Amino acid sequence: MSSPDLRTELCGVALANPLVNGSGTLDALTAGTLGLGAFVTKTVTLHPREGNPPPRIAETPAGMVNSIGLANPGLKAFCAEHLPRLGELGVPVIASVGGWSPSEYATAVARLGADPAVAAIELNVSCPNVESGCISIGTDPHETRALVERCRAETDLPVLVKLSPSVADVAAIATAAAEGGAHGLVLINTVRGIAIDRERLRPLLGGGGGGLSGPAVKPVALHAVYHAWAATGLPIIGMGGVASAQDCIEFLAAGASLVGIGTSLFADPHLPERILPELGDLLARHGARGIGELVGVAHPRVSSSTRA
Amino acid sequence: MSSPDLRTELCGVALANPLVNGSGTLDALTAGTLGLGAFVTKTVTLHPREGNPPPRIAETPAGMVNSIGLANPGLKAFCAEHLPRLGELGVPVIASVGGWSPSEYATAVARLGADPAVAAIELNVSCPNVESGCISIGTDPHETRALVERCRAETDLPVLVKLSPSVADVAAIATAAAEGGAHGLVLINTVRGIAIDRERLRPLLGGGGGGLSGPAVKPVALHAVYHAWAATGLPIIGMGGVASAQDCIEFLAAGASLVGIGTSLFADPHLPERILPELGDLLARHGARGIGELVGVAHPRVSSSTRA
Amino acid sequence: MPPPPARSLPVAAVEAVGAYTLLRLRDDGADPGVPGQFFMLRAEPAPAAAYLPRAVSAAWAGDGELAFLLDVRGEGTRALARARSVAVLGPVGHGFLTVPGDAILVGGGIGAAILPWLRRRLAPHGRVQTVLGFRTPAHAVCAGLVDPDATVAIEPTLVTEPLARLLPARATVYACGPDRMLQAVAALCAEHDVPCQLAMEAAMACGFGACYGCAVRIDGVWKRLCVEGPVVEAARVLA
Amino acid sequence: MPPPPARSLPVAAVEAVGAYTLLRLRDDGADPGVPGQFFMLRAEPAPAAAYLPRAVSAAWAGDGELAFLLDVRGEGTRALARARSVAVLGPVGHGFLTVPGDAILVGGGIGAAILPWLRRRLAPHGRVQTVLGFRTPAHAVCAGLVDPDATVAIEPTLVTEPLARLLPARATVYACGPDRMLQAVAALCAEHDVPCQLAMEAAMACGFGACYGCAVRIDGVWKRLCVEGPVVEAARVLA
Ligand SMILES: Cc1cc2nc3c(=O)[nH]c(=O)nc-3n(C[C@H](O)[C@H](O)[C@H](O)COP(=O)(O)OP(=O)(O)OC[C@H]3O[C@@H](n4cnc5c(N)ncnc54)[C@H](O)[C@@H]3O)c2cc1C
Ligand SMILES: Cc1cc2nc3c(=O)[nH]c(=O)nc-3n(C[C@H](O)[C@H](O)[C@H](O)COP(=O)(O)OP(=O)(O)OC[C@H]3O[C@@H](n4cnc5c(N)ncnc54)[C@H](O)[C@@H]3O)c2cc1C
Ligand SMILES: Cc1cc2nc3c(=O)[nH]c(=O)nc-3n(C[C@H](O)[C@H](O)[C@H](O)COP(=O)(O)O)c2cc1C
Ligand SMILES: Cc1cc2nc3c(=O)[nH]c(=O)nc-3n(C[C@H](O)[C@H](O)[C@H](O)COP(=O)(O)O)c2cc1C
Ligand code: FES
Ligand code: FES
Repeated sequence: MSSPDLRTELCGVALANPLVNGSGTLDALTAGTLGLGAFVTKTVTLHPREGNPPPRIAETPAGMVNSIGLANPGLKAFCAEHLPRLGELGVPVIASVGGWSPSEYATAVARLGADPAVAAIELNVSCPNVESGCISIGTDPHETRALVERCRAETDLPVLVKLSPSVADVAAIATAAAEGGAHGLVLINTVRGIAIDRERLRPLLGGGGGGLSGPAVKPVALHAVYHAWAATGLPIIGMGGVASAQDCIEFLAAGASLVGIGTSLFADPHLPERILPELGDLLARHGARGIGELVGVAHPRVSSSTRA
Repeated sequence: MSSPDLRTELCGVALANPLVNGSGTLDALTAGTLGLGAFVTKTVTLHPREGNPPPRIAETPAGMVNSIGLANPGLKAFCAEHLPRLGELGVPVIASVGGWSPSEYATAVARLGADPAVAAIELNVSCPNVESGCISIGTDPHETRALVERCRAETDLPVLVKLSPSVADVAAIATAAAEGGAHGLVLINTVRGIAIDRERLRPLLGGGGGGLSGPAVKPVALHAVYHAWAATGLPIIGMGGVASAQDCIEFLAAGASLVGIGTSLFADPHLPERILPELGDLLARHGARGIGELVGVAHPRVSSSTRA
Repeated sequence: MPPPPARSLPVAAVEAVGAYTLLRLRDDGADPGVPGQFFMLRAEPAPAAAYLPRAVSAAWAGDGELAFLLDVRGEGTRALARARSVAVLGPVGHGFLTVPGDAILVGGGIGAAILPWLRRRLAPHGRVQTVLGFRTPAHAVCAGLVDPDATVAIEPTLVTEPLARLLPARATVYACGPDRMLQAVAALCAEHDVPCQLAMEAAMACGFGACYGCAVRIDGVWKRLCVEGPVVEAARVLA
Repeated sequence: MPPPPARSLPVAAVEAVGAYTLLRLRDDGADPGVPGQFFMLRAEPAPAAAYLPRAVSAAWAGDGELAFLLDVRGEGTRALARARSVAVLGPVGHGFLTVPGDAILVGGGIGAAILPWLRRRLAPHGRVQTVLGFRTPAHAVCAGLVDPDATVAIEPTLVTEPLARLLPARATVYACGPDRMLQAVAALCAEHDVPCQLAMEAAMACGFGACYGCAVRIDGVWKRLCVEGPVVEAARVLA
């Protein structure tokens, strides 16, 4: 059998391979695209944000908690200074959007959706590091549905919705996003968590609370992807603790079409280069000729040559 | 300064030290009480349960997912065969109760609450490994409040409520439990998660889904304890990833009065013996003469000598 | 009922035995228990991917050494094969009941790891014959550790073939290996009314009855293998 | 703009230098960058408690060796001090701008780690004076690695005392140490109009601009220290 083909697509956007970065975990203008199939921007908000005071990160067992606070230059500067150069990266650019009201989201989606450098929109309704705003929307099915409908109306590009695992029923939120017209889902954002300062015995991070990421959250992410896919069947960018080709296979099986890497890029920016060849080998071992053949095979109703 | 006193109490129950096991993570009749200040039983249900088919556990980065399925002999056999021997352990026994309906809980609480071997009741409304029943109750404030009210009426013993972190707003559930008359809270139960079988690419565990525990979940547990305590001020047994004396201090600071250990007992049943002396040293280093002085110090409104 | 004893033992040597790995710990002379019991081993420090210990039965114990034959396949065994010291909990569980008289040892794959020590214990009390099955000749190399005169079957030949030739016999069968093999061995022994003890496997988190993870069908219900076994009379598990 | 180069280097030696630890890696001859740049180091395999790499500046590089002076205080540095091989990412960030002419090196605590290599680079271009401050004599032992003629202040005496005696001077000040010390040094230099470069610290997850974790107040706003620094002109950070 010829070695498997890693090329794939998401909502009509063609990718050379199924790996992407997690939003906010790579600055492609500083470090390049690391061999990823697409680049996801850090979440952009209508107005510039300085972000939270330090410390912004704390290490935890097999992971970290962060409270960056959506530091970003704001829509205007982002479009003027960053987008043009991102357009020259040579990989599709997915623009992540955050906000404090549906109209803030809508404004950003309209502007970014009209920019030739952008291939798809990711609505971040799940950032745990900002008191109100996006995070609260992503925990309420009605608000989520309404926001997605509103944003869909602002652009012809595929609209993906990034969800939080810190809810009682992620399938319900995923379903609401689907009803709102989402073309795809992105799971998971960080899991709500905090770190305590060893010395002062106070919350360590400048932002107070934070979000947990890294290998520690992998089982939580697989659970969210599995149930969101079962509930909606929408294409999913699955992420949360991915650190190996084996992890990628598990996310595909759970229902992901693309796989995102965040925290593990911090530990090793060359990880994607190492994962890609291994991923080809694993696909072959499971008798798959392409990525698509493994998507969702962990689910009862999907039958596949890879089933034991 | 004389070395700190590890003796403490919870809802009027005196303990030699603030460490307990997590329910379902120690069989004291097989391995003893490991030097813990109290013993928490595995969750008992009205009817016997065989538990889920294997595999029931899978290892994950810095943790594990389990799907034991509340295997237990049922109320009758538990009271007849286990309780009398548990009564001779020499430490207070906290009986964990689960069920599929308020009346199942109530029956078990009435029986266990009347047994001289039991010092307190723990209502498990957060077990992620059983399709319906307890877990669903613990995600709904109204059901939680009603269940606690009902069980309070069945016994004079302190009633603790064990909550799941897999909800959008743990403070709301904690508040509902407090309104229902809970004397204390226990957080966290396992975080919802799954493991995928590397070979067959299907859910690995016999029970399908599972619960994540171990050091991986520590930041999630600290977050839940911090917010549950801020919302209710109730005494809390804090657990989730505890593996060191330093971890214990962090849980106390977040608002826990006692600290539970589960998964890390599997890795080392002698851990409590090693933690206790270190805990005394750490208390002293933070200028505390007893456990109580550190409870909740991470919160703004609490002032304490240990604040930097 | 105190918890099982724990200690940290330095690694004296790590040697390849064909496809398997022999982990030799410098022993501190504590009671090693009996063949068939097992230990929970944890590399120090434990890597993130193997926070929990691994259940491993001693290949032999004595002369200041505690030795384990490992099938290094995942993170835990890999970490053990690289460790400078190992946290050892145990011995735990119920080992083999050494019945006076002749014996037949049956091993499948890494199941052979448990037999060298058992054979030393049985040899004085009667004739001991050994049949072993392996996936490849590289895996079969360890047969020499168990019994220089062992009969070795390499797949596609199954260990039950040479075993069948030895039955019926007035002997006790002691078997360790993959589940399907144990079921076949148990069936053969039942057929010929030969007493048979099986050393079984299950995913274990604790090894001392705390996690209820090691459920195995025993006497028709799910029981904790680390408490009831890992050595169980064949009759109790025959499907 | 490719990502920083990565390699795995074997540990040649680990030596105690008073209260600190010298980690000597066998170098593969790749470009070590310039003094003040840093590397992200990760023990192989990385323990659960230190999944992320640690930012560490080279004490010196060359002659087939890449050396780091470590203040072993937490899990990451502890794992590095025990490792057999280390994953090395870098060099990353902006190092010191070596200005021709006289120089004054100021180090506080483990901040001294960065100075030996810098001193070797500066020595040919002018007179180099060194003032170092430490918590205890045991920490001061490493002064010898930096400059045998260094002036050493032990707490309660602060390094700014001997520094003040050297100012004003027609020299460039290069400083590394805890934040409070750097602020004091910057203030002194500003007072005397002496150009001053500070090597700063922040909690870092990535070291190459990806995580936005290393925020430091530069030019009055939060900037990524791993991108703007870690060496920054004093004027840009003066509070
Ligand atoms: C540019 C640069 C150069 C450096 N050069 C050197 C050098 O040459 N030598 C050297 O020894 N060090 C150096 N450091 C510092 C080094 O990176 C830190 O010492 C290291 O991160 C500490 O790691 P550790 O494993 O010892 O401690 P750890 O405490 O295990 O690691 C620090 C981590 O712990 C967490 N943490 C920190 N403080 C607390 C707290 N109070 N409560 C809870 N969690 C906390 C943070 O998440 C942080 O990432 C440098 C740092 C930078 C930025
Ligand atoms: C009583 C007893 C005695 C034993 N004696 C020996 C011995 O002498 N020598 C020996 O080599 N082994 C022995 N074993 C087996 C040994 O415990 C296992 O080989 C070991 O657990 C495998 O660990 P690992 O780190 O190599 O593999 P890993 O795969 O890292 O560890 C196994 C863990 O991975 C998970 N896992 C397993 N299968 C899958 C899957 N398909 N998908 C996803 N996750 C999975 C499970 O959580 C399991 O805990 C014994 C086991 C028992 C119960
Ligand atoms: C430092 C940091 C910053 C992040 N910033 C964003 C962000 O701006 N927008 C967003 O949607 N997700 C953000 N995330 C979440 C990641 O994109 C990803 O969903 C999460 O970290 C889980 O993946 P991982 O475990 O591989 O890191 C951030 C994560 C980290 C660790
Ligand atoms: C194998 C296993 C079985 C458990 N069984 C129960 C149970 O029966 N009832 C319950 O309330 N919690 C149960 N728990 C949850 C633990 O009591 C504890 O809340 C959780 O594991 C977090 O603590 P840890 O990270 O220290 O393990 C179980 C956990 C594990 C790992
Ligand atoms: S391995 Fe934990 S109960 Fe048997
Ligand atoms: S350390 Fe990650 S951006 Fe600076």
